[in-house]
Amino acid sequence: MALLDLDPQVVAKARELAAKAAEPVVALAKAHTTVSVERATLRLAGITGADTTHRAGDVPWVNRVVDTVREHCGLEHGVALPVFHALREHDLPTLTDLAEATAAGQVRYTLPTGRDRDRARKAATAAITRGLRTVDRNRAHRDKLVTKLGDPPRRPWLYLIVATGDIDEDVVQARNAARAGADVIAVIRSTGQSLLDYVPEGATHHGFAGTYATQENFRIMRAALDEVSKEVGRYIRLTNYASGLCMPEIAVLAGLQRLDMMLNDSMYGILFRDINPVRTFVDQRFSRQVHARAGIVINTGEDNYLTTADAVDAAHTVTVSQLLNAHFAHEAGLPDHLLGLGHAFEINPEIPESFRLELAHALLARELFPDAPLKWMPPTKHMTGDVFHGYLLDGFFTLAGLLTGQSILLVGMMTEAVVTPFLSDRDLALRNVRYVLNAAGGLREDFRPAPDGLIVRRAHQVLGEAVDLLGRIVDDGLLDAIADGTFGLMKRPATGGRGADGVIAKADDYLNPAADLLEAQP
Amino acid sequence: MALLDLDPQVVAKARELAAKAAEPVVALAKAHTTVSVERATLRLAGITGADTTHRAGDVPWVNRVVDTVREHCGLEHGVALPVFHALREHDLPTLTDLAEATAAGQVRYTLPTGRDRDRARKAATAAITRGLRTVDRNRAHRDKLVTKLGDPPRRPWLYLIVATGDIDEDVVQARNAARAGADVIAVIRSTGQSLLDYVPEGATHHGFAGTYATQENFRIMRAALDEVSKEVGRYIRLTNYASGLCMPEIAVLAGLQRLDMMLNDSMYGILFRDINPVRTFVDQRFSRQVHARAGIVINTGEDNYLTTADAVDAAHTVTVSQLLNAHFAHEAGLPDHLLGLGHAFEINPEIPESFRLELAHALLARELFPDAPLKWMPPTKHMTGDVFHGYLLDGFFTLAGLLTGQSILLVGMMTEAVVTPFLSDRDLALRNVRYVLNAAGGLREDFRPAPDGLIVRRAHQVLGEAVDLLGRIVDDGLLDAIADGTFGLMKRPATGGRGADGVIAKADDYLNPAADLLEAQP
Amino acid sequence: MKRHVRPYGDTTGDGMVQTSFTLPVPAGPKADGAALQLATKMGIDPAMVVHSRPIGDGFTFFVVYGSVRHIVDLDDVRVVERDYPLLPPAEVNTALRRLLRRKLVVVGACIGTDAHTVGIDAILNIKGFAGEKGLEYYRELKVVNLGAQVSVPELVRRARAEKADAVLVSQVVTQRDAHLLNTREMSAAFREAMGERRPLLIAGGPRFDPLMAADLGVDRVFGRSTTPGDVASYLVHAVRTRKENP
Amino acid sequence: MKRHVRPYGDTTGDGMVQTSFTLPVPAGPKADGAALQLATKMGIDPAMVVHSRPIGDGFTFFVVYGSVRHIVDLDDVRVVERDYPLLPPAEVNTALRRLLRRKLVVVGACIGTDAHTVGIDAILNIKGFAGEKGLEYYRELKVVNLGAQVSVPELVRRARAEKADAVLVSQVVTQRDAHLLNTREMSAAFREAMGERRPLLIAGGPRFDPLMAADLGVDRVFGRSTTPGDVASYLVHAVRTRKENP
Ligand code: B12
Ligand code: B12
Ligand SMILES: Cc1ncc(COP(=O)(O)O)c(C=O)c1O
Ligand SMILES: Cc1ncc(COP(=O)(O)O)c(C=O)c1O
Repeated sequence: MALLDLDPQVVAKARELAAKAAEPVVALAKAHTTVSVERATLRLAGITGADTTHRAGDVPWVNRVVDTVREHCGLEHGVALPVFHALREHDLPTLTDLAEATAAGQVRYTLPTGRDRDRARKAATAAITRGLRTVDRNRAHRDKLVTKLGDPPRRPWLYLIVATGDIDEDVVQARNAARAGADVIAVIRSTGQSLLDYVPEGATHHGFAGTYATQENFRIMRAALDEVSKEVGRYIRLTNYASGLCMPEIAVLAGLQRLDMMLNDSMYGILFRDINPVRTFVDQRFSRQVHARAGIVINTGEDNYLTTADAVDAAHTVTVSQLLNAHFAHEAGLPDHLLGLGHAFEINPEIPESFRLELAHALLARELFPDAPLKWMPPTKHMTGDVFHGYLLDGFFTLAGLLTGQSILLVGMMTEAVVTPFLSDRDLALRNVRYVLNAAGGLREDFRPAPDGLIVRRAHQVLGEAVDLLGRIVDDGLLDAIADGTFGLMKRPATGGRGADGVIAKADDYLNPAADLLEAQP
Repeated sequence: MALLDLDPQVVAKARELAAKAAEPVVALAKAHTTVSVERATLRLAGITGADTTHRAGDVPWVNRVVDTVREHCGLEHGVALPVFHALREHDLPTLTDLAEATAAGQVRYTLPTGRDRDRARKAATAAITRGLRTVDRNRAHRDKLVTKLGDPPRRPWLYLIVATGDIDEDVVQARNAARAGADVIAVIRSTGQSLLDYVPEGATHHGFAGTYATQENFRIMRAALDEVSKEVGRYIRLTNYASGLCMPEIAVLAGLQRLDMMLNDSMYGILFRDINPVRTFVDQRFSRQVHARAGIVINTGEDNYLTTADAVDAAHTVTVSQLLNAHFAHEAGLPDHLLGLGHAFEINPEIPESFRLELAHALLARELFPDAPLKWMPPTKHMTGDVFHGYLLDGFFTLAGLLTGQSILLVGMMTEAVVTPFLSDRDLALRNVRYVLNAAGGLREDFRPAPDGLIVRRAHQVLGEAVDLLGRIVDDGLLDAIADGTFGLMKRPATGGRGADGVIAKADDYLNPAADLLEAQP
Repeated sequence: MKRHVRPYGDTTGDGMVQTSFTLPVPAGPKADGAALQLATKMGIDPAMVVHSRPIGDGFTFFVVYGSVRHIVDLDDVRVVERDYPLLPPAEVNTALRRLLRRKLVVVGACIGTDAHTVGIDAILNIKGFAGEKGLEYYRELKVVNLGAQVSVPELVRRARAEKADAVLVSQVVTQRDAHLLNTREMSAAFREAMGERRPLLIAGGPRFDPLMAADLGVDRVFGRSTTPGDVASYLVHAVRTRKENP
Repeated sequence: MKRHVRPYGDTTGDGMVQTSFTLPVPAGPKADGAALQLATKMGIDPAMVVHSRPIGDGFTFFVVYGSVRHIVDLDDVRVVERDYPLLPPAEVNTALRRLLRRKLVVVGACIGTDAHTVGIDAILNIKGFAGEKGLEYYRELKVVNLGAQVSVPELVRRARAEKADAVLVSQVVTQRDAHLLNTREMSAAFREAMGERRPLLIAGGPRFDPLMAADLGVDRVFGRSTTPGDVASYLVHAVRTRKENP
């Protein structure tokens, strides 16, 4: 039931402008590849493991191979042809053998032509198809488990973070959280990972404020959650981050290990990790295609803007970003029901009527994206060491989520301003959420924003400002808007940022069977 | 704006039945006096102080005199005539001198007749009129201070408890509470006081879980609050308890020391202190007449029922009691705007939709008594040692109060289940309330219980059950209903309870100028 | 289970605790330092003062997080173990009949100025607590519930008159140690009045530490969340012990 | 103000504190006893375990209230006193010009993998913090803000290139003592690279203890709620001190 009486023409206009603003960036994304897209391709083709003999520590085989290919024949044609050509040429049984040989300096990569090219393409396509089949099987398996064990009994789903830095402790915390009512477990990554241009290997125990995202950690946690899912009688979803310099690869690993949701925002890496904008948009598109294939819900990161910009002043930038994220996602093949667009309860609680302003913003998102599983993020910026007050604020956050029909609730922690959550914080937080959902579950039926009241007026105002801003972005270009500090006050010029040297303009004969298969997906 | 669509006929019926049920009890109250009513009369006439030489500890002079009068000539004629007759006979300058002489065994009280009677009556009336004038002056002074300093800027007013047992520590806590936002300070009494058949004297420092109500403690606290009122720029109200065996005297002391609100319930003493029902109803009527004269807001105690009975099952008993309390109050001369009828947020928070049920109950009270300054009491019974969760519950309690337009909010304490409040509990609690009132102040405009929704249905149901119960009470008699455990599950037969021997049937020539003057008040 | 444990924040052995308190000092760096000193004395090291807020001019409220040095030695934990079996009502009745050949008389009260009867009623009234019926439900128990605010002399008088085998007192108010003072006064009065022939004395209430029985001069102390069954089973055990070691 | 103080619940000297923690033991009387033991070791005596709640099978969460024995000796409180005057921007500028006859160069960064720039931006950016303009606003300061996730070698390189007089680093993430490790690594690198001629080193972040400066090898540490004015005034003071005792 629509409560805000939004003008459908204004809404349509907003979507149109977003599409227009996104267009040049999509073109850019299609015209380039990146080292990580190429590595992701090889991961789909079956390369796993790392070179443990390297002096700088473990180097994943995919990095060794892609770096070498780049050196030998460039990446503008894609990595698939040189690699599968070399495999056949050297008559090696597996890609791992090829990688080892590469490390030993025994392989010289070249771009095959003629029949060699056809053969290499076929072999590559076959290998990658096998990889995608694993992804498909995981998706089907998830569907089966959901059918068997069931979805959470109610909306919003409760999303909890674990962040000990040690996968084994994470498992303890995740299991307990699930038993206490969590529906989704997110394993936060170690602070440094997003800037690594490789994906670490194996089970890890020494992250800072988070645990490394590795294929093995994914596997361990998914297995633990499968176990606890059975115990609690509902399918517990697992989340990680497809972001940073290895976004495409992590998306692939998520598909291979049956993760269920991924943090994946079109601009987060640019704004908050100072990653090169072009690199990000290219990696984004590929990773979203993988998510679409894997049936993984993406979570976008608009909440972050409100930690660096003011949640009232910048409310419309959230709306603009949601519209852009939604467009980029659709373009990459993600349907609405996989669009966990983000937004957050971050208004300064000292502001008069702050709670009602939150309701206005949250309701606006709800009514703009009625079919998307919106992800509602708790207060962080205005949390303080007063954990009692923080506990209260988190309760009102949940209430706002409930009144405005949010889909996924990231459960707030009273220790937000103090430490990464304790075991007990999570338990207390779930008790908090449960009280609110249980005690006021049906209150939505009694919530009718006054037609000309503060909430309705505010929502209209924010939408209006969003349309205006989108107009300006269409005129100036999205990359310029980002450079100007439009989002989260972070100024990121298109030519700056990390990982720019990992972007490669595609040659005309660029070939990537993974990209082709994903592009062709229904 | 009426949200519940209550049937005015049902409401009228409820009020009529309450009046009918109260009738025999009012008659009973009119036909009797009590030792405390007589002592209160003497306090109005000017007796203060205590016999400090008595071996059983200090005995207030009023007790010495009334006990002696009772011994000498009974109390059925009232204490005024024998006392003022003796004063003249013994040619003593003041009542205190008379009291001293009484203690020394030098006075023999008799009931004067003829001209002696007239003279005694006149003298008594003059003295008591002086006492009432002090009460009137205090009322006027309060009005002046309120005009000058102002009322709290918004509803609900915030009502805070101090309960250290030591009046000096209470002052520290009360001052800090006022600075932190409290509008009303209530000094809780020591656990034992309500069963004392005298009012202690002087400043006290050794109460248990509360501080003794004494005239001096009243004075100290009122003076401290006058000071802090100036500092904070609004008139801070002071509350105490006109209940227990000395209810009428405490009412008088409250009037003399400019207290602003008093806990004063028609049945609390019976139910929760096992005080004799007749004693209570007689003391009640007199004390309420005093409150009416003094412009003191009474606070009734329906919240207590929900600590011994279940808040859902017994919701209608709260409504019934409010209707009775309102009727008794009107009959004693209290206008609606002095009727702080009580109710509470005491539903088990584990019950589904508990918050919405609270809204239904609170809204029912609001719509039944639109002009009464309703007092909304926080959760206590279901508070536990989990102070974090308690802090959250208190926040939702405030929200319910705000959504349903309650007038006075007793601020809940997170340590409810642990200790009498710490200084910091009060500060945290006020921070809690302020957040809710500030952040969601206008949310009432968006709260529209669905016409056939849970809230409306529940309110109608409770009102219906209340009318049914009132019907049964009219049939069986209120005293029998009390004996049967109708209220708070406490069974209190009319002949049982403490203080019964302090009840005296009035003789035909009973005279009490205080009662007459109060009865005659506009 | 390991013998030695430490508090658990998010990693085994991290020792993390949260604490809050008010100091009577004006807010400021000195106050924060004072809070840190206190936390350190409590064994929290390193301690983080994560919140400090003035209360009026002379007080500051703090929230502190940090790791406590202390190690809990589980072998050293003293608890009042239930040294008797939990019996269903039927078995309580059978045992009592066999032991006494008459009903066991229980007198209950809230003593002193305490008027919190909900707790003792939960133990005594048929309605009971946590799904268990109260002692009135037991055929072989005679229950006399004196209610609230019963003075100690009155309690002794009634216990004598009823020939009580057991006296159950409840104490909920703890400010200024009211519960301890009242209970000690009560046990002393029974000792004085009856010496060795005094009834079993049982105290209960949410803030009692069951380890304090001897100190309070009573036979047993029950804390929060006690159920009627706990008490009934204890009564059987105590009567049996008294009989076996008169 | 008195020298010796205790926590204040509702009465002077009552010593009341609240604490909460989790122990890796299954819920039950034994767990409550363990909590009591820990509280006692913390000096809370008597302690009341007012809440205990199982978290999964192997953990129990507790809330404990009680009175701590410890006495805070205010004379013993060590704080980093502000040993320099707080100057308004104009005076900072005048003083710096007089002292240096050129702009003072400040290089700021979030080092290690920390990406929390809001805090250092609050100090450096014109926009400032708590109503005070940031260091960029000061005419006599040249501010180079390197942003987030700057590696230590990179920081040293840039500081050298910019001829930094002062290097300001921010550390917000504290898990596994990341902030301490990174800051020590940073100060060691500057010592190594420049010896005595290293720039002033200033660390800041919400969980730093200002007492740790020496231990971390930096000149000054700023904690939560620092304002730009605090830092600017300190810079004047430090430059003057360096000049006076070269
Ligand atoms: C209900 C209640 C009341 C009711 C009591 C009604 C009644 N007839 O009992 C009313 C409203 C009348 C009341 C009044 C007061 N109360 Co009151 N009240 C409470 C409240 C909300 C709940 C207590 C309760 O019923 N618990 C439920 C029962 C089942 O639990 P229980 O008592 O712990 O009992 C269990 C065990 O302890 C054990 N047990 C208890 N007794 C016994 C005895 C034996 C022999 C055995 C074996 C076991 C046993 O078994 C029970 C079942 O498991 C508490 C706060 C809270 N949430 O705890 C405050 C509280 C107890 N009250 C308090 C106070 C101060 C008062 C007042 C003095 C102040 C005032 N508010 O005016 C007055 C005066 C009372 C007086 N003279 O004693 C304080 C006590 C502070 C302290 N620690 O010293 C509390 C903690 C609130 C607070 N934080 O200020 N109160
Ligand atoms: C905003 C924020 C973010 C933003 C940062 C945006 C940005 N560009 O800065 C985003 C969303 C990107 C983010 C990400 C993460 N965050 Co973060 N974040 C916060 C948050 C909500 C607020 C921090 C803040 O801005 N405070 C406001 C500023 C003004 O205060 P301040 O930093 O204390 O600075 C003041 C003083 O300390 C001092 N100061 C600070 N630095 C310096 C330096 C100098 C030289 C001087 C003189 C003074 C000084 O002056 C400032 C003004 O007074 C806190 C929680 C909280 N409420 O505190 C978590 C928090 C800091 N984040 C945390 C974590 C773990 C992360 C992540 C690792 C995990 C995740 N959530 O994915 C990521 C990765 C970040 C990374 N690689 O470092 C944890 C750290 C836990 C710990 N103690 O170890 C916190 C505490 C949340 C939590 N409880 O888990 N975060
Ligand atoms: C959308 C999004 N992506 C990624 C991250 C995580 O950051 P990193 O990529 O540094 O692990 C976040 C953090 O909250 C986020 O919101
Ligand atoms: C209406 C009413 N009167 C009196 C009291 C106080 O009790 P006592 O009279 O024992 O001081 C209360 C306690 O909350 C109350 O609600």
